[in-house]
Amino acid sequence: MAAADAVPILVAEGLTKTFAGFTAVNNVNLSVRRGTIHALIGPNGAGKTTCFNLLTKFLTPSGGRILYKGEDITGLKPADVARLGLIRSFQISAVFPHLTALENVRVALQRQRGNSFDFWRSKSVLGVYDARAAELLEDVGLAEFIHSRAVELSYGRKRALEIATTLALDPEMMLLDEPMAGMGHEDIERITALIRRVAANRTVLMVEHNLSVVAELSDTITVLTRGQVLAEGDYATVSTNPAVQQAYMGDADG
Amino acid sequence: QDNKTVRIGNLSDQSGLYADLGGPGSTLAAQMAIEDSGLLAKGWKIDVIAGDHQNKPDVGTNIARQWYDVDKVDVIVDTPNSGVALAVNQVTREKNKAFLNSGAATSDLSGKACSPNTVHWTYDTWMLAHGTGEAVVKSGGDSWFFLTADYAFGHALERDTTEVVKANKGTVTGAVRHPLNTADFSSFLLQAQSSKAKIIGLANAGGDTTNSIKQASEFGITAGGQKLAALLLFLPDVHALGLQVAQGLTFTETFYWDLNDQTRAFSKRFSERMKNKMMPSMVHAGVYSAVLHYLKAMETFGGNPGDGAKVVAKMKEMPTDDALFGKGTIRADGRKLHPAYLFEVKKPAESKGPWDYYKLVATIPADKAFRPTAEGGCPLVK
Amino acid sequence: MQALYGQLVVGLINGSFYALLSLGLAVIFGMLNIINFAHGAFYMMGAFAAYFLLNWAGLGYWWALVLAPLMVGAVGVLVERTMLQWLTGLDHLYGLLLTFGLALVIQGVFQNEFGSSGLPYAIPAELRGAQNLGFMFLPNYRAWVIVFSLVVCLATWFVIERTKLGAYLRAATERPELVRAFGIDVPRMITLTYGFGVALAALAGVLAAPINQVRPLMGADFIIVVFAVVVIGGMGSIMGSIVTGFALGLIEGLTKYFYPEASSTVVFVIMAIVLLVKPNGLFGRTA
Amino acid sequence: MAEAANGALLTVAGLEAWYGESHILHGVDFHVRPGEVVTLLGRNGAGKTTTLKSVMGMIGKRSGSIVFDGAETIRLTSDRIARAGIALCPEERGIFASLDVKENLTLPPVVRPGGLSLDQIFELFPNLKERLGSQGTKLSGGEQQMLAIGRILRTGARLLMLDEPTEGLAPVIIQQIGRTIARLKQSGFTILLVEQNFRWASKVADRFYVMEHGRVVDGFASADLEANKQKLQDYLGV
Amino acid sequence: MTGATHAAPAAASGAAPSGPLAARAEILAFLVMAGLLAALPLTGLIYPYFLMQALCFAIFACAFNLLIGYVGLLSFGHAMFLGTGGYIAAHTAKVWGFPPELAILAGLAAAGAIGAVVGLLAIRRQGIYFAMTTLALSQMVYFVYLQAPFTHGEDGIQSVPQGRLFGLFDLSQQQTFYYVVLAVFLIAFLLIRRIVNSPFGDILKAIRENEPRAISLGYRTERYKLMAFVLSATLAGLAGSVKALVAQNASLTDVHWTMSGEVVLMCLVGGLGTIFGPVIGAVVIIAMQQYLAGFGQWVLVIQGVIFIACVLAFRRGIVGEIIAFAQWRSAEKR
Ligand SMILES: Nc1ncnc2c1ncn2[C@@H]1O[C@H](COP(=O)(O)OP(=O)(O)OP(=O)(O)O)[C@@H](O)[C@H]1O
Ligand SMILES: Nc1ncnc2c1ncn2[C@@H]1O[C@H](COP(=O)(O)OP(=O)(O)OP(=O)(O)O)[C@@H](O)[C@H]1O
Ligand SMILES: [Mg+2]
Ligand SMILES: [Mg+2]
Repeated sequence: MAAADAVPILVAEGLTKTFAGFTAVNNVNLSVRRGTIHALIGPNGAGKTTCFNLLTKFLTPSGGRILYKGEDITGLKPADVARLGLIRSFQISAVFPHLTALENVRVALQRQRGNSFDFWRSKSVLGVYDARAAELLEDVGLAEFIHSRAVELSYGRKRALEIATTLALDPEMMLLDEPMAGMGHEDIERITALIRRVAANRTVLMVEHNLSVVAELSDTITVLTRGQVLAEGDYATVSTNPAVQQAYMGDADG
Repeated sequence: QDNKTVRIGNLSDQSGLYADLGGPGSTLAAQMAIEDSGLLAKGWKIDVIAGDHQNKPDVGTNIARQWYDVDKVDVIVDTPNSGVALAVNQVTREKNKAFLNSGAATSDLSGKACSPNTVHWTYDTWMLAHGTGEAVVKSGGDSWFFLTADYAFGHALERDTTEVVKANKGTVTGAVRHPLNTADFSSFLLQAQSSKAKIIGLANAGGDTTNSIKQASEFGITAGGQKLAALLLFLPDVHALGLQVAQGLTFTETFYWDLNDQTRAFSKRFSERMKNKMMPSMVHAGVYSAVLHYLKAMETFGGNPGDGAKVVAKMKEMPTDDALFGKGTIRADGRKLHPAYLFEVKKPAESKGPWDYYKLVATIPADKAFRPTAEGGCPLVK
Repeated sequence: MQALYGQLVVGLINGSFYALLSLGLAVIFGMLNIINFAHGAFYMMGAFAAYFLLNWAGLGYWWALVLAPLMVGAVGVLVERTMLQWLTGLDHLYGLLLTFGLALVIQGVFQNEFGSSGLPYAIPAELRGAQNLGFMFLPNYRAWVIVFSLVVCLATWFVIERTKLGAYLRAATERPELVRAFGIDVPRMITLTYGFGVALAALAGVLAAPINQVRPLMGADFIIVVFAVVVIGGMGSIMGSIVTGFALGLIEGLTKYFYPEASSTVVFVIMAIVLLVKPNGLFGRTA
Repeated sequence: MAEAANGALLTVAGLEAWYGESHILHGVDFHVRPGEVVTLLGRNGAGKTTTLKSVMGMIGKRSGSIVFDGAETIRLTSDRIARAGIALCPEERGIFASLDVKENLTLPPVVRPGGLSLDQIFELFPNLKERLGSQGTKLSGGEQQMLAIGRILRTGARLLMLDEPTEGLAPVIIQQIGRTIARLKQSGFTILLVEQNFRWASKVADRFYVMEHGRVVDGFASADLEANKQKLQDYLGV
Repeated sequence: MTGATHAAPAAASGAAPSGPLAARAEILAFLVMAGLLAALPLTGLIYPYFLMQALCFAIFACAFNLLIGYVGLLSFGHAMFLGTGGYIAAHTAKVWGFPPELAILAGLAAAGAIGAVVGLLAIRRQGIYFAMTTLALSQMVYFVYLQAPFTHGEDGIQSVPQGRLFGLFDLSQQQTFYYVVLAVFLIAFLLIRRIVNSPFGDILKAIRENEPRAISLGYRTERYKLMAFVLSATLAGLAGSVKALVAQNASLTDVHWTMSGEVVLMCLVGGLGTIFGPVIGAVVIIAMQQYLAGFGQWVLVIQGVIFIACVLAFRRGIVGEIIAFAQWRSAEKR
């Protein structure tokens, strides 16, 4: 679906992270093309989550640089990275538990108002966002849960809510860390379809262990082992690479 | 006048470091004064209530205000702690009630802060400085370092003593301020020690004084040749220290239970009614004598005029005379005048029994014991 | 110079108390995730226990050193069983609030009974007197306090960081239900730990009695400084609280020599600086 | 489904459980025979984890009957249950941050002989050996899962309960865990699994139970899997 | 991020009702409260000075509640703002001769400024550490005030003149002053309610619920927390300034850590994270201190017992329990 010659939106050059002598990410070069779904896979402890944290600046790299849309973001703070349109999800589901689904989404929509310290204004000014929030919730199949509090939602629905919240920011690029972890089959299918749909005009970088999901969604796959890039290419190329099979897939499709 | 009710408030430190020298004993002293005044028999209704100011001026002010506004208190007595006393002095004047202070030391009560509603009864910092300070300097202690309680009282005592030391050609090498109610004086004492002054002047009171004296001996300060001058020491303090530690200290007081037959008789009555059988301190004595005089003045009106300034003015007009302080007067600035005594603590061997602690060294006549009116700067006597 | 050494030694003595108290706090915090606000009150109870033992039972200082921590520790056990136990699973702040209330009650009761001024407690005969160190008189008793608390601190450190028991303690701190599901009686361990932490406070109280007198409020303000010590050290490690405790005592001593006016604030200033540079404290784990 | 439970190592009958006010299990019945591998299947929120925790005694309020090795355990606290020989590898892994990997691994006390030695565990999970001195929670997600499983293998508990042991693991490791389970079974361990990954589970389990809304609604042996395919589809949406 | 996973004791989870019905009940409650407070001194039943003190503490408690209830931060050092407001207002009124309105303004500005500095340091930590950090910093402020010459140490600043507000209202008239204090209280109360229900307030709630998520959405959460901290400090300063003029003194009591504990107690008794809770809690506690004053130090013991009882049994506080009861009733009906 993506044009092969699309420009890279996110580039990491020589990305390295060392924890007290242990190198978790070692000189990784990564280039994510605009408009594609890019998967990061690899055995446990390969450094995928660490890579994610580096790219979104939740961790500070020990070396290397990160370019987003040609701009060097290596020195930015996490909130500022997010403000550039690069939004991440978390491995554990991240919602605002005691807010309703609508309020959850609205918190994201409110970002459009800039850094709003207007504590003297009534919150009725936020009413303008309600319609858009409802629309987003409908998109992810949560229409009937609009006024439920997030804690009361099931796991799969929480993930959906999280995606709706992320989409509310209309991000150019989304980073998803194991979006299917711990989900039942039904939910997996629903979320896969959802990701496919929302990725239509954005870029997605995701970490996932569920190979069928990876196979179905991704345009490009980068395989990490021991902090380094082992292989890169589409699913067919990568899954037939003997080194990848040995290090990651084993002898079956899981 | 037909209103014959009077309510006395004993606003004191009821549980803190000054509780032994004022506190419940002062309530008893006031009660005894009421009984001895003979007014009850003449149909007067007089009672005493007690309050704990916890050595906090704001707490003291709040209690005083509420007593005056709500609880119909006519006169507040005792009130050790100069900070609290100055605050109550102010409220009393605003509400036009009466304030008979016995426990606080600051000489400002009859100086800068004097008020037509206040009498400062028992002693003050000027008296202490002149009584004790002068005696110490004259016996060769001519360089001083102060250990000062960091509030109105300590500051006033340090100030007044410094003047005395300088006037007698002594020097003051410095001072260290410690918070009220300190337990561990070691670092302050080390500072005092390194000043090399001959005399370490203790401008503090109650538990603070006894602690500094004890710890000074622990750190070998007295053994090292420096001497302590306890500028304010009360009978309960000596009792707490014990003669072994306290022997030889000289200090000034205006009352001692063993001065004469009358004081002995009063003290016996007093101690029998005290929970812990304590002998009265000079603060207790002051409360007794002040309340007695107040009631005498009240009696001349034939009833309670409900006007504090008026009663206090009457008190100043009448000469005072009671068993504890003898004959005396109250000056226009509110200063009660009576003699002061320079005492020395006996050696354990000299003591003939319980509470036999003091040797009289010198008597300072009433006209010499207190600051001359002109030097005080009281606006009332301009 | 003399005065400097003097102040340093006095600082070290204060440091001993900081270390003992922050150690107890760290042990309790580690296990119950509670900042034991009543720690100062238990410290005071330790001193009072010594006082009672002497005046009511005629048992002297050395007995008090053993019995007072046991007695107060037992009170701690009771408190844990009857109150703190019910807070497991709630936000940790409730523990802080409950022990705050507890501190008010304990201090209030003692204040009502004994007033707020001090009761004297004599230095034991064996430790009277002082050594002339040339630069200062070091009272024997204070030297004893330094040495003894150092020994207690190190022994505690050893047990917690170097033994299996310590590993259970640390693990149960994080996930008590799971450790229990491994076959360890966690509730009893928690109770005993609280008792132990409280006993450490009481021990400090006994040590302090001859220096500070026995006063209902002796722990009230002191404990806040210890909290600052804890924030600086970071609660991350037992060793951290010991080292920070002694070090801050010394720093206070230095300040008393060079700029006495700042001596009561210096700990807090250091805390502010540490928070700026290392928000998790000097020995704290990163979140 | 409540077939004869004679000679079972674990028999659960009429188990009900609550989280605070919410009633989660409404009478769960199943049993596990010695040396068997049994898997609980079910959608998210069906009550699988709650069932394991109830057996372990980690749920505050529960009723019914849980008989392990001939003894009723419903009134026991979890430490006593552990000592009776049941061990749980929890869903959220439960690695201790304040302990290093080695301490984590050796934390659970050995309750009876017959567990694996440390070397045997390292053979299963070489990653762990490499990172022995690290802080437990500094391991990657998958490494933590290995640590959590390895930890209970030492204790010698006869009944191992593994809650979604494959979650977040790379396919190679998942296969390895499959082999491990087979080996443990051979050495005489009894295993109760909770698993979403139904295809994988079908390779290791002897029998299945299906849970729905806090009840066991179906159960069958691995051999009858094909016959039950359609039913499973309805239960799980596979 | 362990702190974030346990929602702060705010227990706002169940407490804050929403919907038009609840909003109407809230407005009604506000009007009843305002009316009652306006009428009380006319009855002559209650000592007006006591009421003024209670209102000052109510402002203080509301300010504190803003932080714990809506940001999930338990400050254990709020006395420093109360005290700062008091000292600055007292000093400017007494020594510099400021009229009351300027003195109050100076007091709250100073408290806000200290709030900014302290906040910058304290918001780096959460949960218990935040509580301890604020506690320790407030103790530092306490020592500074103990030694700074202008505060007069233990003696405090006494005989603060009350002056004329805007040159019009003579504050030494107790009645006049009472209505001024009441007006200040009502304004502060409404302001806090507005803050909570503003877009800013919504973001604060989101941060309390899940801070890393708020960051990942692009919010610079530190700034929001700091802003909330400064607002709370400023309002606490307002309470202190007014109180100094009411009591005509400023003293160490207001900066001491026991005062920080007292405000926690007020909110806990009334109901953390409820809008009326702090007001009721403040009145209850101040009344208790007033009427139990005769019991001496037993007041402290009683307070401690209440603290323990609240934590063990009534974590929702008076207002929280009432709301919970109302919700339970309406659920029964359905
Ligand atoms: N804060 C840290 N300190 C020390 N080591 C760390 C830290 N975070 C991660 N590591 C180590 O870095 C390596 C990579 O970890 P990372 O979490 O990135 O793995 P991953 O690829 O996401 O694995 P998984 O698929 O299991 O989640 C692991 O070996 C881990 O132990
Ligand atoms: N601590 C808790 N408090 C209240 N309800 C809970 C709690 N934990 C789980 N629940 C509820 O109990 C029900 C069963 O949960 P359980 O964790 O047993 O499901 P599960 O079958 O293990 O699901 P999953 O596959 O998602 O792990 C769910 O509805 C869940 O929302
Ligand atoms: Mg990962
Ligand atoms: Mg589960």
